[in-house]
Amino acid sequence: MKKAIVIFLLAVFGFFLAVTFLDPDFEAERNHNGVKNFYLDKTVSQLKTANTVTAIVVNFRGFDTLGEVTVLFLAATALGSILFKKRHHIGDRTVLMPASSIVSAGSKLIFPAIILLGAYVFIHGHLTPGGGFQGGTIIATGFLLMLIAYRDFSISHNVLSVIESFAGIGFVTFGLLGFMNGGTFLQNFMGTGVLNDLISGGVIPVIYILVGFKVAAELTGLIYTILHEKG
Amino acid sequence: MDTTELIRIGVYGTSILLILIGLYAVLTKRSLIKIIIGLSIIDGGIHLLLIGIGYIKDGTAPIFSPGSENAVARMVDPVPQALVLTAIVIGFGVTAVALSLVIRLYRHHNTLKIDEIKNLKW
Amino acid sequence: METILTIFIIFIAGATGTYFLGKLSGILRSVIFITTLLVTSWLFFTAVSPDVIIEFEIMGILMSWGLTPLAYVFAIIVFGLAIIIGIYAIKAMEGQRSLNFFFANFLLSVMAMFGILISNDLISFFIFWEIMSWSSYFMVVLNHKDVQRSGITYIIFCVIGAYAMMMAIMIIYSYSGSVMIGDFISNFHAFSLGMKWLLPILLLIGFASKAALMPLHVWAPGAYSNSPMSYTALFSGALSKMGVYGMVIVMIMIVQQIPDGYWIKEVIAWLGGITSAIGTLWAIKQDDAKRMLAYSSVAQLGYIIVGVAIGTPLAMMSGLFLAVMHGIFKSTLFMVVGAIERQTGTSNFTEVTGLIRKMPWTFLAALMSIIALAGIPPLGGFIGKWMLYESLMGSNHYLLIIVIFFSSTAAFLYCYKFLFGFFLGQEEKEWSHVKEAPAMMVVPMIIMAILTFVLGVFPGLILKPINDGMQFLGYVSTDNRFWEMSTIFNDWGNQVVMEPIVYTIFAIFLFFLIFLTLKGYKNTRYVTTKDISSSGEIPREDENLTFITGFMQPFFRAVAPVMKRQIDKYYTSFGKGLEALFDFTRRIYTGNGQTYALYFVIFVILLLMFRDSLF
Amino acid sequence: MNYLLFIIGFLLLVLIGTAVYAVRQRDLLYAVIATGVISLALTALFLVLQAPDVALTEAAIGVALTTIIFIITIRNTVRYEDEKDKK
Amino acid sequence: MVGSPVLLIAIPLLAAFLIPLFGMVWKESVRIVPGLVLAYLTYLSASLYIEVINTDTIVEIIAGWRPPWGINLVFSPLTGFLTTIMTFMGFIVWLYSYRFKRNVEFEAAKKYFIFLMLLVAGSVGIVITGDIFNQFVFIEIVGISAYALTAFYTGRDSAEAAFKYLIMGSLSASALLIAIIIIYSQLGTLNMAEIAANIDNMNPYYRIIAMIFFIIGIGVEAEIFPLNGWAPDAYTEAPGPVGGAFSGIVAKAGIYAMVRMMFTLFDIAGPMKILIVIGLITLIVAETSALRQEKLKRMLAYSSIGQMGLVLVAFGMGTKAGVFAALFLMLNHAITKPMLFLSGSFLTFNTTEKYIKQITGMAKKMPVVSIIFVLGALAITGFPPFSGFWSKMAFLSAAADENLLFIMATILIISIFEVVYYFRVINRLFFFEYDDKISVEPHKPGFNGMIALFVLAFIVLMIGFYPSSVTGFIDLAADDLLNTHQYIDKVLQLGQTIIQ
Repeated sequence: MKKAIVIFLLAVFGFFLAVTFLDPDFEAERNHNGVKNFYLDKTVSQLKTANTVTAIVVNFRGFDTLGEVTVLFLAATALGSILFKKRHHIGDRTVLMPASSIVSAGSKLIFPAIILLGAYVFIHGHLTPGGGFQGGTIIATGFLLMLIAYRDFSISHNVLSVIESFAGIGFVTFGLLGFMNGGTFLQNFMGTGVLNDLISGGVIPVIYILVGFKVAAELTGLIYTILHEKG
Repeated sequence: MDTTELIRIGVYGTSILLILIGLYAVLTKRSLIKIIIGLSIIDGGIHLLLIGIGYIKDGTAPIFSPGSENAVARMVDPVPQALVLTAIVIGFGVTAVALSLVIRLYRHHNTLKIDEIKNLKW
Repeated sequence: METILTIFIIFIAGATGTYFLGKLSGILRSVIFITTLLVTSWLFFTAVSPDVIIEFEIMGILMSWGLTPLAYVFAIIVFGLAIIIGIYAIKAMEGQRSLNFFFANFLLSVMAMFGILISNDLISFFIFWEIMSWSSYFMVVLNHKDVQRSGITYIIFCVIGAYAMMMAIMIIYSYSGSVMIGDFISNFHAFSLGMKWLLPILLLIGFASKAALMPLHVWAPGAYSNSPMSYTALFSGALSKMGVYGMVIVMIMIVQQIPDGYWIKEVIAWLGGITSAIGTLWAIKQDDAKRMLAYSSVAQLGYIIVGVAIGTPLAMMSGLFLAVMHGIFKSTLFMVVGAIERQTGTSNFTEVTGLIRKMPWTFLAALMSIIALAGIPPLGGFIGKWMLYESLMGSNHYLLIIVIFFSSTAAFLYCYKFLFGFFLGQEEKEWSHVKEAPAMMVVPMIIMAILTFVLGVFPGLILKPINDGMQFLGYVSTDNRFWEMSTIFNDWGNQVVMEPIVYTIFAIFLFFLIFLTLKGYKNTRYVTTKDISSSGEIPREDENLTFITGFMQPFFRAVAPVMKRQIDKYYTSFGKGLEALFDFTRRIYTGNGQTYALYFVIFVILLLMFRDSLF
Repeated sequence: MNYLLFIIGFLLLVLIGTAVYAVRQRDLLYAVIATGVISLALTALFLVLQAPDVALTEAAIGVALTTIIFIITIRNTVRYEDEKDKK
Repeated sequence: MVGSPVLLIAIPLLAAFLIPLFGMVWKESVRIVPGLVLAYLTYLSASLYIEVINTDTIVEIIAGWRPPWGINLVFSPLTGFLTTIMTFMGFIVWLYSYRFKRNVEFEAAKKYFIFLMLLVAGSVGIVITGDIFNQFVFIEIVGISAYALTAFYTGRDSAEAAFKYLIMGSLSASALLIAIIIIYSQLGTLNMAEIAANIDNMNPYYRIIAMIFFIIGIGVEAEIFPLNGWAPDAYTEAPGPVGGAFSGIVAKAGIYAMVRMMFTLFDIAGPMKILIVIGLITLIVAETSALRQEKLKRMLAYSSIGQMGLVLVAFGMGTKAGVFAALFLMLNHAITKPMLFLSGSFLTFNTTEKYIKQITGMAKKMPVVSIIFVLGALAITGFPPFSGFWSKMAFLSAAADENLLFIMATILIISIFEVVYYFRVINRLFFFEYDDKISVEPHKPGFNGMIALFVLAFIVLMIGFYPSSVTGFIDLAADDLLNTHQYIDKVLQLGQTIIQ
C-alpha cells in the first residue's frame, strides 16, 4: 500500500521533472553563452591554464573550493567526533578479513605507483584532466589499499593532522596573500608563465597541490577512522 | 530527431529516472544503508543532469592542448563540470558522515530499521 | 522634570530598592515601600494637573501622557487604596514567602495602574495594561496554590483581552495613523461600518476581561482567592476598575457614535446584570470566604457595568460612584479575611465561628463594609444602588431592574453568611486562643470602614471629581434632582430631606448594634457547634453542623437549573478538547525520518500542483 | 557518430538497470557493489560527455572510496536488509 | 578601512585549520582561539556594518574577477545587520560553552569548538555571498557542522536526531542543486545580481519550477512546516548552547536565504502568498505541538520553529512595514531564544532527559538563571516592556496596513497558546515547591555562562525600554532588501570599484 502511494507520488514528481527538462523549450530558450565563453577566453589569455575546469575550480570559483575543502575537513572531524569512543583500540582492525599473501604482496608493489599517479595527477592539474581532488583521492586509495592489505599498517593521526592543517593554512594564506598583493582574496598574484608549461598558471597549481595534500590527508584520516571502528 | 537531441533526452531522462529510483529507495526501504544508497543514487542522477546541461553538440573537453586554442566554440561548458566536482566531494563528505551515524545507531539500537529507531517523536 | 516622569522613576526606583535592599532587612524594605507609595501619592495629588501633557515618540509613533478628569477619579481609588492596603500589607504579609518580590511587584502594579490612567494614547495604555497583567499574574500564583489551574486561567483571559485590544489598537493605528485616544474618538466617524462595529467590540472584550464581565469572568474566583489577601484587596478594589475605566471611555465616547450602537449598550448592560445575578448565586454557595468575596466582586462589578452601559447621566454617575465604593468596601472585606486567616489559619466559614469577641475591631470593619455592600443606608453602597435603580427606571429597563433587584436582595444572604459565619455564632474552644489582629492591620481596616460611612453621608466628596470626569466625557453636569442628595458640601444644589433621614437611620442602626452586642454578652448559652442534642438526630462524627453548612439548601434547589450550567465547565471542556486535538495533530511529527522524507516529496508535489494559485 | 550514441545508450541502460538492482537487492553488500557499478557507469558517461575531470573524481571517490566506506559500514553492522533474508 | 568582508569567512577557516596544530602545543588554546576568532568576527562585522551604513554597500569580489564572473560578497545594511547578530550570538554561545567538557575530553572539546566556529562562519557565508552555488556550499558547511553538533553527545538518541537531520539536509541539497541547474541552464550565470537582472527573460514556467526547488532546498534550514521534522529532535539532542546557536544563527541564515531568493532573485513585488501560507501553517503546527511538550528543549524548539513561521508571514506581506517587522522579529528571536536555551540548559544541567517537571521549584536554588529565563519567556511572548512586544506590534501594524485581519486574529490566537506553555514552565520554575524526588540537582552556573546570560538580558531590556536603539538599523536593512534594483546596480556596476 505504502509502496503504491510512493510510486504514485514519484510518478507525479517525475512527470513534473520530465515536463521541465525534456521540454524542447528548455533547450530552445537557454542562454548558451553566459559566463562560459568568458571563462574559456580568460583561462587561455590571462591565467595561462590549459585546463579550464581547474582554472574555474581554483581561481574563478576558488571560494567554492575553499568551502569544499572545509566540508571535507568537517566531514573528517565529524567522523572522528561521531565514532568517538572512550577507549580507542589502535591497530585492531577486525572489520576486514586478513588479506591473502597475494593481495599483500601486490599491494606493496602497486602502492608506490598509486602514490606516484596521484602526485602526477595533482601536479599536472592545470594542464591535464585531474587536479588536487582527484590526485588526493587517488593517494588516499593507495593508503586504503595498504590499510586493507596489512592489518598492522598504521599512520600517525598527528602527522595526518599536521599535513592537513598546513595544507589548509597554506590555501587560506595564499588567498590572503592575493588579498594583500592583488587586492582581492585568492587573486592570482604570481606570474602566469606560458600556456601548457608545467610552471604556468601562477598560483593555480600551487593551490591545487595544497588541495591535493589536504584532500589526501583528510580522506586517509577519514578511512583510517572508520576502518578502526568496531561494531 | 538528431543525435544530440537523442543524447540530451536520454541523459536527462536517465538522470530523472535515477533521481526517482533513489527517492523510491529513500521513501520505502527500511534499512538505513539502503536509504543512504538511495541518497547517493539521487546525487548521481543530479550530477549526470548537471553534466548533461553543459554538453553541446560535438563538444570537446574544456582543456586546451597545444594548438587547440581556437577550439573554444566547440568546447563543452566547463562551469557545470566545476560544480559537479564540488558537488561530488561534498556528497562524499555527507555520505561518510551518514555512514558513521549509521554505525552509531547500530551500536545503540542494534538494528538498522528506520521505523524502529524513533525514540524522538511528537 | 515632569512630575509624571518623576513618579514613574520613583516607582521603579522604589520597586528595585524594595527588591534588592529588602534582602538586607525587612524594616528597610517596609520603609522604602511605604515611602514610595506616600511620595508618589503626594506628588500625584499635589503636582499633577490635567493640563500638563508629555509627548514623545517611540518607533515613529507619537505618544502622550497626561491626566484627564475621568482618570483622576480612578487615580483617587488607586492611590488611596494603595496606601492603605500597603500599610496593611506590611504586617499582614509578615512571615510569608517571597516578601521582596511581593512588595516590589505591588509597586509595579500600582505603577502600571497609574500608567494606564495617565496614558493619552493607546500604545502606552496597552503597555501599562500588560505590565499590570503580568505583575498581577505573579501575585496570583505567589502563594503556590492551585498554580497551574487558576494561574493559567487568569493569564489566558488576560491575554485574550490584551490581544483583542492590541488588534484593535493596531487597526486604529494603521487606519488613522494616530494612536491618541482623542484622535480615535474624533476620527471614529471616518471608519467603515464594519470597523465601527469591530473596533469597539474588540476593545470591550479587552476591558471586560479585566472587569470580569460574564463570559470572561471565570478567572476571577481562582485569581482573587489564590493571591495573597493583601494583594487581592488591591486587585479587586483597584485593578479590576481599570477595566471599568476603559469601558467608560468606549461606551460613552465610541459606542455613542455607532449607528445602532444602542444594541451594544443593551447587550453589555444585560451581560452586566446577568453577571451580577450569577456572581451572587455562586457567592452564596461558597464555604470559603475568599471565594465568596471573589464571586461577590464579580457580582458587584456587574452592577458597575450596568451603570456604565446604560450611560444616562445618572447611571454613569452611579456606576462611577459604585466603583469607588466597591473599591473601598471590598478591599476592606478582603483585608478582614486576610486578618482572620492570619489569626486563625483558615478562611472557611464552617470552621471559624464566634470571633466577635476575639476580634472586635475587625468585626466592626467587616460589619460596616457588609452594610455598605448590601446597600443599606446610610453607608455608601446605598446611594450608588439607589441611583442605579433610579436611572434604570428612568431609561425603562424594567426587566433589568428585576435582575438587579434579585441579585442585590440575594446578596443579603451571603452578607449574612459572612457576618454570622465568622463573627457570630457560638465560640469554639478551638478558637479561644485567637487574638485581635495587630494594630497595623486593624487601623487601615477601620479607616476604610470609616470612609464607607463618610462617603455614605457626604457623597459629595467623591461626587465632585466624578462630576468633573463626567463633564470630560461630555455630560452636562446639572441633573439637579440628583445632586440634592449631597448636602454637606453643598456646591450644587438645595438643602434636602435626605439629611434627617440619614441621621435617623444611622441612630437606629447604632442603637441596634449596641443592643445586639449587649444581648450577645448576656444571654448566650455556650455549647459546641457539634452539639445538637436538642434536635433529636444523632449526628455522625464527621458531620459539620455549623449553621453555615448547607446554607440555604432549598434556595439552591430552586435555582439549580441555572447553576448547573456553569460556564467554567464549558471553558474547561473546550480547553481539554483543544489540547486533545493538538496532542493528536502533533503526531504529524512521527519520529520516523522516512515519513519526513515523504512529507518532503508531498510538499514538492503540492507546490508544483498549486503553483498557479500560490505564486 | 552512431557508435557514440550506442555507447551512451548502453551506459544509460546499465545505469538504470544497476540502480533498480541496487534498490531491489536485499543483500546490502551486493547493493553497495551495484552502487559502485553505477558510479563506474557514470564515470564512463562523464568521459563520453567530455568531462574528464569529473570522470576522474567520480572514479576515485564514487567507485573506490564511497564503496569501501559502505562496505566497512556493512561489516560493522548487518549485511542483510532484513534478518530473514539471511540464507 | 577596518578589514574586508572576506575575512569574515577566511579567518574562521584559517583558525579551524590551525586549531589542531595549536592543540598539540597548548591544550587550552582549542577553547581560547575560537573565542578570539568569534570576538574578532563580531568586531569586524560591527565595524564594517557601521562603515556600510555611513558610506555605501561594500561589494567585495574574489579572485579578481568582477561579477558576474567571479564570486562576490555583498556587505550591505541588510547582510551586515544579520552578520553582526550572528557573529555576536556565536561569540555569546562560545562564551557560554567555554568550560564545556573541560577536563573531560580534550579531543571532544576541540571538535566542538571547531564545529561551532564553522557553523557561524558558514551561516555568515550564506548571508554575505552573492552567488547561488557558493551559497549551496555554505549551506553544506553549516549542514555538516550541524549534523556533527547534533550527534555530539554519545547518548542514545543524538545520532537518531542527526540522522533525520541528515536525510532532510541531503534531500534539500539535491533540490537546491536542481534549482541551480535550472537557473544556470536558462540564464547561464550563477551570480545573484545577474540572475535578478535577467530573470524577466526567463520562461515563467521554469521560473516557478526553479523557485519551488529553491524553496524546498532552503526550507529545511529555514524550518518551514513539512520540512522541519528534524528540528525538534536536533534541538533537543544537541548540547544546550547548540540549540541556541541553531535558533539564533542557523535558522536566521536559512530565512535570509529564502527571502533573498524571493525578493531579489525572483524579484517578486507585493504580497507573496506562498510565504504567508507556509509561514502560517508552520506557526500553527509548531505552536500547537509545543503546547503539551514534556521536555523543555523540545518545547523551546517548537517555539523557535513557530517564530520562524511568524517571520515568514511578515516577510510574505512584502511591504516595507512587513519586512521591517520581520527583521525586528528575527533580531528579537535571535537574542531571546538563545537566552532561553542557554538558561534552560543551566536549569536542566544535571539531567539527561530534560523534562520540564524536573525543574520544579528550581527558582529557589538558581534564582538568577530562573529570572533570566522568565525574562526571555516574557520577551518572546511579547509582553511589554520587553523586546518582543515591539516586534509583535510592528508585525501587527504591518498586517493591519495590508488589511490582513484574518492573519492578525490567527496569530494572536496562536500567541495565546504560546503564553500558556511558557507560563506553565514559569509556574513550575517559580511557584512550585522544590521537590527532591522529581527536581534535579541544581547546578552552579559558571562565571562565563552568567556573563553571557547577563549580556543577553541587558539587550532584551535595552530593546524593550528603548526600541529606537535598533529600529534605525532595521529600517535601513528593510530598505536594502526591498530595493532590488539598487542591489543589482551595486553588484554589477559598482563591482569595478574594487575595495582595496
